[in-house]
Amino acid sequence: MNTRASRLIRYFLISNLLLLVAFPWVGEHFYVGLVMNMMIFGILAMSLDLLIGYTGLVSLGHAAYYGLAGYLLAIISPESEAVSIWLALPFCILGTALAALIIGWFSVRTSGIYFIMITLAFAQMLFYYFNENTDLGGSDGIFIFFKPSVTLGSITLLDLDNHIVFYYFILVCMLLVYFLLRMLLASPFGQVIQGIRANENRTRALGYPTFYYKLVSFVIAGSIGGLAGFLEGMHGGIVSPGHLGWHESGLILMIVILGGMGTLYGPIMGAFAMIFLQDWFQEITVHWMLLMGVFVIAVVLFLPRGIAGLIEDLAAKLDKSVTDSNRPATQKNGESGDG
Amino acid sequence: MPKESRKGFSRRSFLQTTAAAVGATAVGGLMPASFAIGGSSKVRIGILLPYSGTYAMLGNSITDAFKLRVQMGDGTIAGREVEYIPIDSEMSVPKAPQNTKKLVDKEKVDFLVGPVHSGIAAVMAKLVGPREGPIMIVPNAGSNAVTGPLCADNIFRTSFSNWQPAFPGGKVMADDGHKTAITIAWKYAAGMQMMDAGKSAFEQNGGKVIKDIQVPFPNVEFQANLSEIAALKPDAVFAFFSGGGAVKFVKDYAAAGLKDKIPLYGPGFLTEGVSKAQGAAAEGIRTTLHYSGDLENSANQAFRRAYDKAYGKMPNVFSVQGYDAAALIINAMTQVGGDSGATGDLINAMSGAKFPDSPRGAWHMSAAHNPVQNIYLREVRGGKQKLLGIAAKDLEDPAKGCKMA
Amino acid sequence: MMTFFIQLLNSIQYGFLLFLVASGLTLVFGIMGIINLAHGAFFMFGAYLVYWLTGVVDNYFVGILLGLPIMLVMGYVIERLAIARLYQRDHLYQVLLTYGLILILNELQKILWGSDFYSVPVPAVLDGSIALTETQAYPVYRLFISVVCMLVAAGMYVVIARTRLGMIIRAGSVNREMVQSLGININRFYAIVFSAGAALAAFAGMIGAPVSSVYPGMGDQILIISFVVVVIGGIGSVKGAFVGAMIIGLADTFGKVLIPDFASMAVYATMALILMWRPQGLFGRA
Amino acid sequence: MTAELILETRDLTRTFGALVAVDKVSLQFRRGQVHAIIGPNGAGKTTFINLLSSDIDTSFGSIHFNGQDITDLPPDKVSRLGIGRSYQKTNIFPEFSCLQNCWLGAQSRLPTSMRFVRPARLYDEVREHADKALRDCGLYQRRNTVAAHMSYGEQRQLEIGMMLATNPQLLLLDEPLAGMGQEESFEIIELLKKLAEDHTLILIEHDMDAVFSIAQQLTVMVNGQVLETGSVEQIRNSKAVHEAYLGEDEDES
Repeated sequence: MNTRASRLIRYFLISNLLLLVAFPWVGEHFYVGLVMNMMIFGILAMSLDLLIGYTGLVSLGHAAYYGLAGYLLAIISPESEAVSIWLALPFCILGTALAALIIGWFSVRTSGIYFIMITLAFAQMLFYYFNENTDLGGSDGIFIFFKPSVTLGSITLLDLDNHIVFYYFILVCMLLVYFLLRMLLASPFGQVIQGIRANENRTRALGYPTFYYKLVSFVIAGSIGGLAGFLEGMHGGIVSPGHLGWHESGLILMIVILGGMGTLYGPIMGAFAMIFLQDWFQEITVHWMLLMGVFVIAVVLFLPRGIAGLIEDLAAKLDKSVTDSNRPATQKNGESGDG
Repeated sequence: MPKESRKGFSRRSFLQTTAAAVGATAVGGLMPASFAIGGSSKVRIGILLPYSGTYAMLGNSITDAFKLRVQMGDGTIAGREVEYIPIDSEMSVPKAPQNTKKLVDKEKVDFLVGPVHSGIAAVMAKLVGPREGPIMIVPNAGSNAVTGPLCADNIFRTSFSNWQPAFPGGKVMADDGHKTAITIAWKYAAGMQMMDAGKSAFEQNGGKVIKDIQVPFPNVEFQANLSEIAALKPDAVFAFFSGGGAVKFVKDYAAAGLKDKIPLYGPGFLTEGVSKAQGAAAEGIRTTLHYSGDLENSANQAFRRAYDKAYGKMPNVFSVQGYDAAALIINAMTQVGGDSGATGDLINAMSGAKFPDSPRGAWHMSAAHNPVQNIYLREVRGGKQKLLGIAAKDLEDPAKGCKMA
Repeated sequence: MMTFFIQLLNSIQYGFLLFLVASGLTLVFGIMGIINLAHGAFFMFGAYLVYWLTGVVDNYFVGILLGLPIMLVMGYVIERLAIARLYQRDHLYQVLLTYGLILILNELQKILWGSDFYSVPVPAVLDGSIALTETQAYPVYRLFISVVCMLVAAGMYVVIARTRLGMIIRAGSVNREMVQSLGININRFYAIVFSAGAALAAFAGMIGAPVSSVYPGMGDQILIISFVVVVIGGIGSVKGAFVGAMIIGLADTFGKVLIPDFASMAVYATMALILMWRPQGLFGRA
Repeated sequence: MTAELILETRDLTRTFGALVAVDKVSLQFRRGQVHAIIGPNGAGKTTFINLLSSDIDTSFGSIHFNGQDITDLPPDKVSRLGIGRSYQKTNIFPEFSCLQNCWLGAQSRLPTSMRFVRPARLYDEVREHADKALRDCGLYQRRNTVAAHMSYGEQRQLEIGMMLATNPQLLLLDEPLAGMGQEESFEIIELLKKLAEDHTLILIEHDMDAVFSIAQQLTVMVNGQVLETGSVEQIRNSKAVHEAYLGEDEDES
């Protein structure tokens, strides 16, 4: 892809971002809430994309970190007042990072479908742990009654109970995660994990202890998944074993593939598309699963690189037609990709 | 109140007094304070029930009977046409907040009917309870907490609390002369609450539970547990499973040769709506429930005829719960002249509601908004529920933890 | 002691049933490299088909005989229409596609048979039980299941070890080009394998229907546990699936009896331990 | 014969089940020399190289690099000690550009790549190394081309470039000429000659002309064992080698 096409994509993304910024002022209350869900899933999907699309590790247990963070938030939230976010957020993220470190330590030795299954196994163990732990609500789950407070001294910096403030809080988190991951991918560390995805043995032979790089990537992805779970805990106000079930892990995986793995922005779009369609198909017909199934299969067959691939193709086509009509010579290929 | 939901729900009292304001702020000024009023607009009924997966049968039974009850009147609710907005809950707690908000915030329903899953019930109650929202009618989820610590002005239940059908079952088992028993259920909220209730009644009446088997939910491979039962040889077994699990457990129990040696008891869900699938294996199982198909009151006869005519099959207890959910709404709406915006009056009407002629017999609403109802003793004979008598008359849930009770 | 023996019997019997479901899954993965999430849905379809057909023809065995060709055709058509387009692509797309298939098959089941629970009566000839202790009997039908599973296992062993088809299967799971160089139409071969896998899953559903019951969503649970079996055994290894099924049968049964508080985790903990020890499964190729 | 020892194997053995692929190989490699290993297919040459680079585990015996026992080190450690290798079957990052391929090699010489903030492209020392490797292997002009889009010969060059980017002392080259045309081979041979000026090379190669034109030392392996080892002249004149190997080889090719 040439630089002009990638610039087109950048414009497209920025205009989408502007729509997101404006949305709370024009959207219905319910849809503002729905978009919050989408953004949370966008964060979750990006974190999984770091594993699938950039490190080559397909995890089918990623919801474990999402749900675990929710449980940690429920545990640290006191009975009758809001917990400080300065306490809750590090607690939840470090907690999930620790879990990811332990699970990753055992998992990243395996690869391919064995990795898929061992991550699933650990997630299922967590699922059953919470499902049967009656102190934490058992199968019904446990409430998070108060959103953590964002205060400095006695000054309230952000009132997260305000629908709109919370919306922007999530949006900023999503953007931070996006740019954090972009930074990671551009760093020396990012080069190594992308090498692992392309050819792990060669990467090791070049002198990288790939185990540790995969493990660090796994922990980072788990921590960001934890951030998503933290936000969902605040947003939904409940965390249940269902949050860490394999259905949820499968959904995230679908979102990443649907959006286009290895693009970061694709999974965000995948999250928006998947959640929107789930909502919309349900309104159309009681047989909504049929529509969803047909849609998923159609994506696989006709959009091989997911939504991001479609966008790239469109941008390339648009660029070509513009170039063809305006300039006699087609632009020369520059450096590939969009840093 | 079993211990499992204590931490989750005990904060509720604080929530009610203090956080109502928080909830109201959260929705800002975006929510209208009252709902559509007038005889011309339709009454909007939001339904959040499972329509896919293992529990779809429950969702369909409830919804069908709800609609049937409306049709058995004049097809309206207090003169207003009815619009149904059903959402498939997928039995998913993670999706519950969004689904509830959709019905409340977007669809602006007048009444919220659901759910089956007690975790979803808790979410709905939390979202609906603390504010001037639609009135919520629970047509199944039996979690004791819904009309216990979570109880609220605008939350009503037309089904049962898990305690209700299970407690008399334990007594029946003791009255039948059994001294020792094993309880077995799935290890999830409903199963554990029912086993607790059955066990305490059995032991209050001189029995002894020698083992409490909890099967991982929703595992349906029971052989290992059946062998344990066979080895321990209790006088009786008290079991709770429902749906596919109930079919499989009852059949496995019979196939393992236990049926004729160790009688099986349980809350009525063990055989309700599934006895046809269980076939001969279910013969002779005694269960207690707030409904029996062969109740002879005329309301039940009429209901069963109409249901058969409309859907080509016989109703079950879930249908009755859906039927009464509609009856509760119609009754109250009629009293307030169809003004669905008159939330306070509607709540008053529902709180004092008495139903002398429900298919399940007479029942009325308790202070905690749970039915005070007969629990019947039934036995499966010839593939059908046979009513043996009333196991507990006008049984009221203890409603532990409810401020209104 | 007797109890231990009975629990062992339970484990093995459950293991046999798991093997029947998992064998089709491992075959399809080993030969075609397809991670088929719809395997559980095929299992469910088998159960519904035998319920329906037994009702129509009033004979369970005839019901199975009529149902299997339907599943073979269904598997064949799905492979030709959808799966066949994905062989060149990453495994993940197969995962996504078969996930879509689950949604469609679940919905089809709902449309065709509704959401009620059904059961299939145990055929009269097998409807008895053998007393093991004074309280417990063992149903003849469960023994019949074990015998059928053993026959299937033996049949698969013979086919794979002794026949030309088996040779192709063994070769194909190692080296695709080699199969082509043998002059075999690989496309047709894949279609046959996939439809055989679908039929095996459905057959397991059919055989199991009389002891379980037939209900929506019954495929979901079996899917995950079959994957556990396949992965423990080593993907693509039928022998591994057999051993894996027995291990899971034991872990599940004795987990429930010995550590009831952690029973649900026992199966997954077993799998995690085995994979830590042998990352490629017991009989998998590294 | 006086040059210092850089690598030594003692009774190095690797078995695959019943098959002994490398059987008690004890060899010495001296700094600055080109040491070629020849032998028929299946002689265990590639297995031997894989053992040296730690790509596979040793069954028995030991490997010493600059006096240090490296037998049980993982391949990444071996690489970081200064042993680079290329593969018989092209083993590159196909979806990366040439620069990115070499970049990964060069970056591996940073004390650690667990660096998360500063963009990799700002590491000038890495860029210099990568560029040098690209120049040395003759692909500087193609630096932004995606590897998968290049010809087979260029990919073989890149294979060597990636190895060079890691700045190794000792190069393990597994059939660098495999599958190449005459002209391409010539270029690679020139490249190897240039590399031999300041590196130690261990080379597996079937092309005898190439071997004789570059190597100073030769080892002949047959059935996993060392048949003969010595200077090129010694091997040329060895009767045993002629009978066992060189004669056959001429018939074959």
